[in-house]
Amino acid sequence: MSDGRASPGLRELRLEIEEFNSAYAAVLDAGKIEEWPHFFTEDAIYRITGRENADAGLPVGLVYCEGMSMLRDRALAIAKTTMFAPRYLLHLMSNVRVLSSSTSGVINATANYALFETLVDEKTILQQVGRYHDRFVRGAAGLLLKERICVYDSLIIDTALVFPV
Amino acid sequence: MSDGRASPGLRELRLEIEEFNSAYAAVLDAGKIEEWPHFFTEDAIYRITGRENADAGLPVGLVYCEGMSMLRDRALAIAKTTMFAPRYLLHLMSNVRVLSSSTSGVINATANYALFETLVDEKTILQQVGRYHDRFVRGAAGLLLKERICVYDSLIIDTALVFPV
Amino acid sequence: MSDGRASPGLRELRLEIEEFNSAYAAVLDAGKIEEWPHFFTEDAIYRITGRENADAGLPVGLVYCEGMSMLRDRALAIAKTTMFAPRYLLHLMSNVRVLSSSTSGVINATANYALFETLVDEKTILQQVGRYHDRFVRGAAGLLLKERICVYDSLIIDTALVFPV
Amino acid sequence: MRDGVPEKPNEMATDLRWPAEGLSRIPDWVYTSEAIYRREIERIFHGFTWNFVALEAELPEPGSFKRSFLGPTPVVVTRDREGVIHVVENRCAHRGAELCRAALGKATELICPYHQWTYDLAGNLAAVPFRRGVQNQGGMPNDFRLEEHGLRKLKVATRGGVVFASFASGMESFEDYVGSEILRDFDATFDGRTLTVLGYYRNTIPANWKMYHENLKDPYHATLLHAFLVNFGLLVAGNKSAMVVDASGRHGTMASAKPPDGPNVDSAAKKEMRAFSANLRLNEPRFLDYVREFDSPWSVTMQTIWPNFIVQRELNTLGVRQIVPRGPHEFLMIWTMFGYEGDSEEMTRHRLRQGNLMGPAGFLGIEDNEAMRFVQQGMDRSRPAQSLVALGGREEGTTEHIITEAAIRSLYRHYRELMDL
Amino acid sequence: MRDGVPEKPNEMATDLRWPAEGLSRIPDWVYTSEAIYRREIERIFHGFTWNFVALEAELPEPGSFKRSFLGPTPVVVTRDREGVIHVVENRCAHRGAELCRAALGKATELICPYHQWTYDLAGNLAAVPFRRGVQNQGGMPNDFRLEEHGLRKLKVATRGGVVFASFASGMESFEDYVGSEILRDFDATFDGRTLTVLGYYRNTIPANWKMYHENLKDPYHATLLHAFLVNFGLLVAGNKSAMVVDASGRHGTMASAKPPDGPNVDSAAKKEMRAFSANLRLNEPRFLDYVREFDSPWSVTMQTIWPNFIVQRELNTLGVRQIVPRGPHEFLMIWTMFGYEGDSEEMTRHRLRQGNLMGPAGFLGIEDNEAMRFVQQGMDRSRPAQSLVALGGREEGTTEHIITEAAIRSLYRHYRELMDL
Amino acid sequence: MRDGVPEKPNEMATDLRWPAEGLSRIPDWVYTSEAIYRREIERIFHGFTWNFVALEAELPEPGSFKRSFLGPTPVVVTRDREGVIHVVENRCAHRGAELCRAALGKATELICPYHQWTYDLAGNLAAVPFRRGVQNQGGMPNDFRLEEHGLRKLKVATRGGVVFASFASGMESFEDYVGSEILRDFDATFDGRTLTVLGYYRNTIPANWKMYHENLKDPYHATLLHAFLVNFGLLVAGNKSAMVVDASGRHGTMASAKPPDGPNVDSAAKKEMRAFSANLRLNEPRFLDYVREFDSPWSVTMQTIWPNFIVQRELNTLGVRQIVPRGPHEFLMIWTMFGYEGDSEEMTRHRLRQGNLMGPAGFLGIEDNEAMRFVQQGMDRSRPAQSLVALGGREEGTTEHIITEAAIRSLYRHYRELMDL
Ligand code: FES
Ligand code: FES
Ligand code: FES
Ligand SMILES: [Fe+3]
Ligand SMILES: [Fe+3]
Ligand SMILES: [Fe+3]
Repeated sequence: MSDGRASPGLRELRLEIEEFNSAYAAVLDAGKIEEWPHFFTEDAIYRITGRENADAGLPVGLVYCEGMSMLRDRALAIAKTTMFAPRYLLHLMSNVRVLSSSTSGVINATANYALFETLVDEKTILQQVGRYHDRFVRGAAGLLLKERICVYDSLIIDTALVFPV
Repeated sequence: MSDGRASPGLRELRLEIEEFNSAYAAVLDAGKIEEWPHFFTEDAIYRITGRENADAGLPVGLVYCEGMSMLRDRALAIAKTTMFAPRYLLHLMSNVRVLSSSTSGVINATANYALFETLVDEKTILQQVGRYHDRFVRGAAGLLLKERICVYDSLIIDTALVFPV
Repeated sequence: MSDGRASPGLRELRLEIEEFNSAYAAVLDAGKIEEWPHFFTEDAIYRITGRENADAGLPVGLVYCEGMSMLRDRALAIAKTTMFAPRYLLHLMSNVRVLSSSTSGVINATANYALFETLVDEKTILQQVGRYHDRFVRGAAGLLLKERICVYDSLIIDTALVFPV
Repeated sequence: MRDGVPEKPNEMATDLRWPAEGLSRIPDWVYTSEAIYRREIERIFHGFTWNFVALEAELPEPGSFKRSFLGPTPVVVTRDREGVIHVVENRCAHRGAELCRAALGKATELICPYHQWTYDLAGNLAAVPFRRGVQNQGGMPNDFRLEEHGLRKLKVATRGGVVFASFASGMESFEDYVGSEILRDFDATFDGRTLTVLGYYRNTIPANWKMYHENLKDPYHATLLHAFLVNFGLLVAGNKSAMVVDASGRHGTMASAKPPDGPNVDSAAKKEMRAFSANLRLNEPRFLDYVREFDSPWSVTMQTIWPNFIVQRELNTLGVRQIVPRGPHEFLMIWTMFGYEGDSEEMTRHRLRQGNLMGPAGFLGIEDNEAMRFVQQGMDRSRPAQSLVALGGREEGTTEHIITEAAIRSLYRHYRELMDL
Repeated sequence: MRDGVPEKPNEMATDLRWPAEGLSRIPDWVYTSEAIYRREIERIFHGFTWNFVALEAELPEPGSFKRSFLGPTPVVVTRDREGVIHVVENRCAHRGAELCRAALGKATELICPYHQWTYDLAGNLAAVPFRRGVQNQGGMPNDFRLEEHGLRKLKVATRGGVVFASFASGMESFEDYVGSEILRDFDATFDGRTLTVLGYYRNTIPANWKMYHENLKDPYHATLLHAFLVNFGLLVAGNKSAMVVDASGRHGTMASAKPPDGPNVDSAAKKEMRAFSANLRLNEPRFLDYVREFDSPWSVTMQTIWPNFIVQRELNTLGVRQIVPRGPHEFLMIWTMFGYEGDSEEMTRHRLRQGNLMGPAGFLGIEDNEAMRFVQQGMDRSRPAQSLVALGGREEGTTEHIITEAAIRSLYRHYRELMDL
Repeated sequence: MRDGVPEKPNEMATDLRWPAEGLSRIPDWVYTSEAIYRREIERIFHGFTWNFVALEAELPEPGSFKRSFLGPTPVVVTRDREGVIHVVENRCAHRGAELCRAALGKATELICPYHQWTYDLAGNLAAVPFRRGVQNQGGMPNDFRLEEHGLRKLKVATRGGVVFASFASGMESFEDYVGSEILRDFDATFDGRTLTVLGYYRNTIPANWKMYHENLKDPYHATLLHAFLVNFGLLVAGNKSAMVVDASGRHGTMASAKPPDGPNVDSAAKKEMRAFSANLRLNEPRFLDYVREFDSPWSVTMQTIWPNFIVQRELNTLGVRQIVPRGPHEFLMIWTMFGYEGDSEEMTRHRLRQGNLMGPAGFLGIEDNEAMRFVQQGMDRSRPAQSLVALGGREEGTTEHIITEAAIRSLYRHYRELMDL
């Protein structure tokens, strides 16, 4: 339908993506950043950018990774070299939509998310809300992200966004 | 069961409503308010009201639309005549429950939502949390809302609620 | 898969748990605390504790119930003896994950939640975000909680956590 | 509030001297200074004013009570066994707890949760648990008199089902306070029919509370800001209208008559109003119909009754609004929408449909709230300056036309006297 | 905090003069004034007081450290290689960074993340990277002495596994500070058994920090606010109880003995206690059992050790509470719940089950926190006034009955002296 | 901000006297005092300074506009029909509304939404609706002159496609303001090629705005805090580098040259740098490649142009940063990342990949933002004190080595003069 409601045919995919996203959230919320690249293909694109950039077609990324080795380097740097205060993170993801599933096996989907951050001795803050714009492909072990662009509404980051979203 | 857990028979409906709600959220979050009436029947009721009013049976609505032409007028006024500062909106919807599906084809359901608003140069705020009280019917193209009452807990609106919820 | 994505075999369970959680949320959000014990087995464990305690293996609970009679006493005390200001509560739950389903019929699952609290004449606050760590079993009427540990990130409670989560 | 209000440069430096130009200027600091705000609470809200606290319809029976505010100060409005209405401060005489927590309710007495001191519905202290101690130990001293420790009682005035209160003693009557001109339109709305509450809206506005008065004493903005009014013929510069001001300058009635034969915008006016666009049409124009029901030449009256009360009679959608200030930079608005006993179901729904015009999601309400936010941000974040109130030259008081700021000047003449500014 | 606290009218006007009635009144401004708050930090928390900072059990081994607070001021508690406990201010001597970020941990030294200046566990500056520069360029001047730039060190006192600190030098011993009467009940809880930490609670209360002391020096509220205690026979006016106050008036022990044979509410008391309702029954009353384990006539003692420490011995559920003030309108409570080494698993679970009484979700804890919020709102939002502290007449000091506010008066006698009020 | 900043004890007591040790000490109150902050706004941001407001590339065509800030004060930057750039205060001359709401856009005039007063792109008042009233009633007085009521206009300077503004009249040229040394590296980045905006980052930092300058005048931290730089050979103590300071002391350029042959850490330096760990290897080291494109001996220059501007040339990833202060405890950073017209797609992607180093999620950016937060918390929450700025002894001005705080001392020499401290 014009307003893009999913055909039942795509429902199974939607449910599978929900499970993928929940596993993805669990890894990040547990701080297991070195497992995070497992969710991506070798040639994956990963980018976090503000809605102002996305709307204007500006290419910059708060985080900008082209391919597995850059994903691994991001994980390595955060895990091994970067100094930051300890924190808890928690994601809420909802409203997964499958926009299309091409014969080439590429699945376009989106989901909304909220990221909550809690620092020692401070109240939980809403670090950002945004939307994932995803392209999935099917690997041996299930879905993998060929592309995830995280577009956040909360243009003003509070201090630092340490981990991927 | 007395505590209203859905029978498996209603599961398909629940999944369909989730997809409906995600499409609904996508239209509003994209600011495409003139597409918003497409989600309703010709005779639809749409109302946004505080939990204090709902609990007391008071009929008032922050937004109060009876039928498609009032839905269209609301969309028209916001799109064409109303002055307000630019903003981003994002919905998180969850906990969809199908309460009943009558032989007459009317489906009663609820869902919880949070609405996040971001103004230029300001931090994202939680504009409101609430619950949809819905009555769906099935149209040619899928489900349509015969009634959506948005009951918000956040009785104190921050400045203005510009778009429908 | 190593990153714990659910096998399709567990999908039905995931959907059933989502419905369970939505019914659970509906009861608490409606303030029907005396119905809340219905979601548990006779020998159920219910505990709310901060992530700092869970990570350190410390057993304390903000709320600590062993078995149905303690669940009932908690409900009784809050409903009948405890003084607190009137409030609205609303839960958003998402990212349900089924971790395992043993032959013994015990289902291990988790879900993320956000709890929003609104007091009279005050703005809605995020009271806490956290994760449920659940063990379900199947009763006559469907799933029941044999154990629910609510682990919250928001270590600093605002004033008081009156109702179970 | 959203982000913390940035510090206003130089504010502390400001010596609070009014600009030499007089009433044609308003200095930023009346909207931004904490010192001015505190003086306003003392001299205005806690001073010789009648403040809206409730509608009688919200207290239908003996024992009904309502949490309310007088300025920023929490009060409780009650109806006692005899049906008499009382207003008391919401603060226990013992350790000071804000004892009444529910927005509305029914009770036979007011009980403080902390130590259960108990007050009757008039605020008199009725009981102190263990006042005589236990086993002859402890308790209140013998010279303790219940009657000396009640809740602080306020003066009460009612008219047409509307309840006002004052901390001041020796207040003039409400009728003298508002004056006959304001009273006429007040009585047109509160015409003796019993009110039925249709529901509530609540919203904050990140602006100084006085801006709400100014907005409703500024007929000029209506025909420019509110494209909806203009395009759908509810108000056009040149229509019959008036901005009524009472003798004291503090109260006002913005009145207009809906042109019977739809929009009638002369081309001269059109070109002044960017908002006007000829080709907009409503699908459901009937929701703007005006059903005559009031003894008044006006189809719309918006009354500002100083310092915290607004009466909205917008065609057939009716409401009262209460201003609750929260510091210089924010106030809370509480809207009580109502109809009349005996309204047909269709009439009630007509009022509700028309409600889309007003409130924090109303076609007009959104615009006013946004505009006030913009003005406060200007005051808070720009270099210190003053605003210009020169429309209509030096004229003050009531005017029959809308291209004027006369009523705002009248308000500030009163304000400056009251505030010694 | 939730919404910004509305400006207190007249506060600036207040001349901070204590009411003529003396100790039977407490003026609002001790709970609302920023100036008073700052004076409290200087004279009380940073003055001649012993402040709780940790339990030794939280620092099990050499190298253990804990982030803590003394008043609002961040400190680090460490145990050095020799097992000696140190308390240092959590502020780097270089550019002032709050260097320790983790709540608890183990380390061989304290390293500031910004430029990696390194301190030993006693707070001595051990290393400054590139102190001699590079290739004979830069570095610290030759007259720079590491020993002059350590972390600020605090005085430390420990007793029974509890660690206290003070910014003041020349402090009297902890034992002299609290006095023998308070020490008796302190020692009954900390009786030489090794403590085992069972976990933490943390919560803010939107109220002035002193209210927490007052609440625990106010036995009157317990039998009125806490319906749970009353209905299930844990405390009833008339039971054996005492409110102990030390010679200085600042410390206290609220003590009561659980009636052996369940509830025993004389009908006189009943009618005073609205909370009492005869027909409530617990499904699992055993969780309220008291297992005798302490050398004390009391089954419950709540100790308030000025200015930031509470010891909870509620039947068999045990905890210490630390008050961290955050301005006049809010404080943070940090609860450390514990048992003893050698507790059977069943005993541990008994303590945990009984834990449902206390904490920010406890049957009693919820009520106290809510009540304090109500009182602060009363102070913040009402017209300026004072609260009434007249129960028990003018008596001060220790009392054997609970219908009295004697201990609150004793506290304020001490406070007024300390604060020159 | 996160939680409300706790009151700094003694702050009011502070008499704002600079420590006797002079420039080797900085007192906490320059980072925490509201009074100091207000003076900074007046004397620095609103005083004789050139402040960054936009890149010309953000205003590509006639009619382009951008919302911006000068200090905390909202301004609008416009390009008029003739292509001339104007900067005006974002405050309507009528009632003071902050009229421009969009971050960026195109317009033929600036229209205030409240009453539609209309300004041309230079800020001149062009039209007042119903200025002559309606039917000869109302309107502005005859002596009202449009030209007396425009938007407040600022002075404008541009160089190399960068736009600066000042509230002060009689400003020296931008070139004289920054001086030749700073200008050299400025021109190396803005070398005449047309800029293309690649996107924006925005973040708050809960710290005083001056810390951002100090961080970029502190080469010492780079080799200690930034393990990434050290481990992957971008900067190591001993590499060729310089900290350039202009004659006035307020501007600076932190410059370094990437060692051609990868990391080359002498063992002496290694043991000073805990950050160094020999066995870390990047999977994609090429993203750190430096493609020579600038007429400069330096591969990295970070320029701090007083008071609100930073130019980042980090290898090939380029950006400008604008500081928007929001009180003493927080500031907003607005990052505009850019490349050059004619960049190949691969070069653009190289810049984007290298962008992972900087910004609020950058490998280095995270660390600087966290460090500044730690320092402000130290200032806000510890007992009042001062920080130590003694590296490099008393030397000031430009240095060729990095183990020094000379540039920070130079800045504060200038600051103290400007602020009379
Ligand atoms: S505070 Fe109200 S009864 Fe004690
Ligand atoms: S601030 Fe601690 S080492 Fe520099
Ligand atoms: S405030 Fe700008 S036109 Fe009136
Ligand atoms: Fe208006
Ligand atoms: Fe208590
Ligand atoms: Fe750095």
